Amino acid sequence: MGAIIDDETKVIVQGITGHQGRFHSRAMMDFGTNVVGGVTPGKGGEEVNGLPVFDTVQDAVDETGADASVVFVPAAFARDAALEALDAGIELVNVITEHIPVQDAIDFGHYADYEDARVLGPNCPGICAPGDETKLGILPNRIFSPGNVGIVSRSGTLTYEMVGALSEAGIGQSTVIGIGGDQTPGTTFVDALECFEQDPDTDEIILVGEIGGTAEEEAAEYITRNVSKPVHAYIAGRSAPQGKQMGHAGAIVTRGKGTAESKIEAFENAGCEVMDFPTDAPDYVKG
Amino acid sequence: MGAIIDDETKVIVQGITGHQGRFHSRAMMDFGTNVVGGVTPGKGGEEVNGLPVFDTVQDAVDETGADASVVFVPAAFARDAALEALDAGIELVNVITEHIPVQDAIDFGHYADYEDARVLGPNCPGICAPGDETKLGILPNRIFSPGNVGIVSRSGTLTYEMVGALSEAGIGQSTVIGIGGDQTPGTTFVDALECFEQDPDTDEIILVGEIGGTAEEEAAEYITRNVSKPVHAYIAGRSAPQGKQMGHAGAIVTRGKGTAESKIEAFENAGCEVMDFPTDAPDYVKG
Amino acid sequence: MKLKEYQGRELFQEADIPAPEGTVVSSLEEFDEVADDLAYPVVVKAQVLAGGRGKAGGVKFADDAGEAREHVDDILGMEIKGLTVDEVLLVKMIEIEHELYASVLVDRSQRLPMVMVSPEGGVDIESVPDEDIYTVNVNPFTGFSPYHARQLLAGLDVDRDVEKQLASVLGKMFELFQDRDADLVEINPLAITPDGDVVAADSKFKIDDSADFRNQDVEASQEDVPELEREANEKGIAFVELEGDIGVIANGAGLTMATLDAIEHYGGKGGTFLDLGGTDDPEKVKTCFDLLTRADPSVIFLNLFGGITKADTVAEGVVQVLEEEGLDVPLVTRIRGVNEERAREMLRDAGVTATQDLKKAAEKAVQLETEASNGGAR
Amino acid sequence: MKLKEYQGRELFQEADIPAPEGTVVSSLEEFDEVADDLAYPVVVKAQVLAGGRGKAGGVKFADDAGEAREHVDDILGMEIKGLTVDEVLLVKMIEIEHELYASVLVDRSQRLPMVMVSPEGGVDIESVPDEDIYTVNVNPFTGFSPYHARQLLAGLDVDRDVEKQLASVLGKMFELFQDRDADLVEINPLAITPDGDVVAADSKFKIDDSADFRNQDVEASQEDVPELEREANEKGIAFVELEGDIGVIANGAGLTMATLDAIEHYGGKGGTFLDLGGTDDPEKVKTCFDLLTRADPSVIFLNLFGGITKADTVAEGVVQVLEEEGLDVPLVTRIRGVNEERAREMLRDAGVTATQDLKKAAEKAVQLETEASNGGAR
Repeated sequence: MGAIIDDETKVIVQGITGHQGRFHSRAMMDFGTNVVGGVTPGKGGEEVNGLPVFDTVQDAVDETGADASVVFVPAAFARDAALEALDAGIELVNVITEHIPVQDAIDFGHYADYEDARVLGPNCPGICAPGDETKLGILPNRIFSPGNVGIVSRSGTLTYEMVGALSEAGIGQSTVIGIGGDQTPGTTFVDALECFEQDPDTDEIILVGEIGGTAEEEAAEYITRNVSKPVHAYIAGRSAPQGKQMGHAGAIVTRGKGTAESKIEAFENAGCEVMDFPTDAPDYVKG
Repeated sequence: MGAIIDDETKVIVQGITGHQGRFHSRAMMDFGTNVVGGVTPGKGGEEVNGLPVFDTVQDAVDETGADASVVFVPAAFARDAALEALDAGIELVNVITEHIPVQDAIDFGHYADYEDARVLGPNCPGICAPGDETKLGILPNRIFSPGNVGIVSRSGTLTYEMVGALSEAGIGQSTVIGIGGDQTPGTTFVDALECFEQDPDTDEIILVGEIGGTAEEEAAEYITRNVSKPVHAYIAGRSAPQGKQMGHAGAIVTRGKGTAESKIEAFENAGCEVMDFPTDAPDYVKG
Repeated sequence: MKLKEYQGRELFQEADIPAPEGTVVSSLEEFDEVADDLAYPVVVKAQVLAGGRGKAGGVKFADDAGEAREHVDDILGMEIKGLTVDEVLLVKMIEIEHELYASVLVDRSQRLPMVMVSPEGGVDIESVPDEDIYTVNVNPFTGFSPYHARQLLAGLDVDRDVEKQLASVLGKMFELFQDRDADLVEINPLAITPDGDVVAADSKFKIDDSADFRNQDVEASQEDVPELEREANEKGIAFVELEGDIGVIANGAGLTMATLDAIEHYGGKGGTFLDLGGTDDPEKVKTCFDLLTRADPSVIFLNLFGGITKADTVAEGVVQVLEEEGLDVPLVTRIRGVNEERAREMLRDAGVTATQDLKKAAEKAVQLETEASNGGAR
Repeated sequence: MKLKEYQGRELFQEADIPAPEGTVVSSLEEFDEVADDLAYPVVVKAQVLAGGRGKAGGVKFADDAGEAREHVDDILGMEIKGLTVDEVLLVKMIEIEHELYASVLVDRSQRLPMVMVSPEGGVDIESVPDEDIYTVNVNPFTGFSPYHARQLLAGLDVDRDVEKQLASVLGKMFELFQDRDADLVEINPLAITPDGDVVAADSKFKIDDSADFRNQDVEASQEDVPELEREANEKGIAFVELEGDIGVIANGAGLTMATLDAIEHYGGKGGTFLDLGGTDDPEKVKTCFDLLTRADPSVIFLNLFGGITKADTVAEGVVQVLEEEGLDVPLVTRIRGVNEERAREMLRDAGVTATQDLKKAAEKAVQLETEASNGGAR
């Protein structure tokens, strides 16, 4: 059973009639995910990949009992879609869409807190529990293998690197969580660490961070106080010059905080091993 | 130990330098309540009834460790005061003030949900746990006696009637909760029933309702499903003509819902005894 | 505070909610100034805060300026439910293909605002069956979002363009509801014209009385309230006239209702009642007696349970009333609170029935009322 | 989108945040039209999105119209950090008794907006010690409430009236931040005049790039960004110029950084880099190579890990570049993803170093760069 999702998770896809929605609902089903339907306003009654399409999330929940949703709708409509899902009682809203206004993400992130639900993302690749054959989002199916390593990452491609390297070395994963690269993720490192610590199927944890912000430092503090399982960290951006924006907003280095040095030091002080290369993961975990 | 407050509860009074704040902080202390300070912006450093006055709730919490507050500030400033308390981590915000705009009450009520805190009120007399010698609000000290009857009421004076009648008959109370007469109370009958059901010191429950709204019907439904302890109900307004406003907004009878008949029937269906007179309470409870 | 139709229209205009052209006049001179600019045919509507103005002749149709002028002349000064019409709204008559209903109000059980629509507009919403009413709660933290509109309008059989306009109007109604601290924002009928335009053909707008201080730019108007009730409300006293003959003074809405219930229990009928509130000020007590006696009850029943209210101070007020003004109907009192023994003593000394028992007091009040009516004294 | 000072001022004005009188001109003719209406002395300020305009001579003071005209003439057309000044702001010079700092921004760690004030205004906020900076988080669900202002201003030694004005300005800044989807609303200095008036003496305003679609009434201006980066951004490609000589094409911000780190690990230095993102479109690959070669690297390192990205399609783009345009610097590739074996084969056939091992690839790139610089070929 995964730390957040498992083979009981019933998934709907918001924006299922779009290109991404069609493609990835298929890919999720191929992986084994229990996708039960989709939502596109005005297209209720249609079918995509053999799944029923509903006009509203409430209809979808009423008809299918869905408890998770994956949001593929364009950025301008993502706030509406996420709030709709939360209001309809969806417990895990996985927002894949990128370029969502920060204040929209803040709104639906805190609305999830209010509803005692969880948002994963935005601008994230999703979440996968290989042992449950359940995946939400756009993570590539072929790289995963079941096992006992939990991975949480701010970066999509580095997640793939890490998972790929582990699977090739015969080391499987319990749950892989891509929290996304935006400034204000709905699920943070700390949230993910809390889930892994409680998850009986996770024995070791890998955390993939980046320069910018202080989420890694907060994770390190949380590890010191609350995590008993071994955590291995990788931090991208050690060679980045200060003050340069590295491709997305999560990577602005400000005021000497959020540097690679400060993050690496924080993890080392928390007793974590820090890797030099993302592909070195197999050398660090027992598997 | 009371269902919501007990002798560990540390109380601050917002608006302590006003007439009401001074008078009732004194009365609370006389009852035995652990009042630790007060807040009035701009009057930090002063003293009232020997208690320190702070400029902000945050200062008060930092200095005294307060976890409950009683709000006596004028209606126009009550939203600000309640939000300030919730933001500072206060767990129980008891809003005594009446005539607070409904949408302000909605705001701070839901903000309490977001903060996993509790608002009691607005427009309410407060809460009392006689066995813990702890009282918040404006309930009259002299009527209470310790015991095992939990009371929850929408009406101030009917609460006093009920408590007075029980105490005179030698029947004490575990916790008495005045949820207030406004349209959108922060703590509802259902919330109070949940607390009483879990409270080991409460053996029987009295619920005092009124015509208007559907809070009593919801309470009856909740009782059927979740309350094992005996509940006795009193409903004021059986003689009220439909459509007349009975002194406050909580008592508008609309669309045949919210009538005394519908409420009494609901309680009887839930297996509750329904009293004819508020002063008859001693005849119903075992004490 | 209830707003007149034209005041609601003005708020709609500020919020960009479409409504037919219209103007308000309060005299024939004002009408003459605008007569040529009106788009005829027009509807001439009395602006008073009273229901049933149509039946009372306060709403008329006019094809041209001459006819409109006659109607304005007729309607201005008209009395509707005791209120004098001093303003008239003239609005362009529009063709209506379909009438919907839309409102925003507070859903007490969810502690949230609620938006309500119905395909059955133009009639009293209370006469519409539940299955034709669609509602959605809107959390003020997030505001009205397109999904709320989709959920509300799914059951309505309207085309895409009308749906868009409706979604926009509902969103603006919700914002007005929030910005103005409204209790109710209602458009009934919300008209769809043959051209497919969505138009607010009426307005009902009530601002939360507790939030009047945030709406000081809106002028308050006299409501359709009985004279004595209005006077009491101005003095901050809750006052309701009922049909029975036992006048009641109590404190707190709950106890007031319980008192009326107790009277009914013993076969009587509660009449006009006042809520004294949390005061023990003798002057306020006297004001209450003054108001209540003017409503002409055959018995007065004073029932108080004081928290921190002083019973003897209230009794003092009662005694003053008896001494200064006298009272020509029997008075039954039941006062609990600080110094209640002394209060009862004072009252008994003044010849008033005083007990601490609610049931006995109620029974006594009913008995006195029966005697009074049997005695045929009135 | 960054706003120019005068654009921020305009938004302040709409929000009723007080600022000294001012006007914008973009030519001497426009200046002459307003010259007589200005309140002298004035400050003449170049309007460009580049830091250090004061040092560059873009800010000057004038006592009268003649002097102002000269400054306008000087500053218009001036080049500051590669940007031509085509607008000048003229604002009344105000007396300042004290300079504060105020801003609203996003606090990432709390996932909430944050309001920040400091009694140390007029300097770069990063130079102010932490103990002189006061912050408070504001939840968008409730908005800025008076208690936020009380908490923020408790540490400032200002009188009651100034405190009131500051609270009002902070509240309006917060509303602007929300209404405009800002990343940053900053007033520095927030001036207090000798008369005790609070005035915004500058504006720094940045709208969230992702929310530009909700701010289409605001005109975007050229920013102080290198030519190639600007061109790349217009094509939706993240592009950063660094000092090293190994040009990098990777996908995803994380992997891009990891690639630069790997280069540094082996003693090299990453140069200009591009983020290809999630595409495998050969045309996009060609565009990336075009942009990167124009930045003149001595080696190119292509490092991709595809999720659903097709490695062979990317390789196809690379081969086309080699065949059509040629490449006069060495290329090292490491591509993982769908059909990666076929991709490596295609690349090797084209004479390109192709591996699946990140470390080996990085080491090779550094080695080639060292050879290139030692060989003195450049």
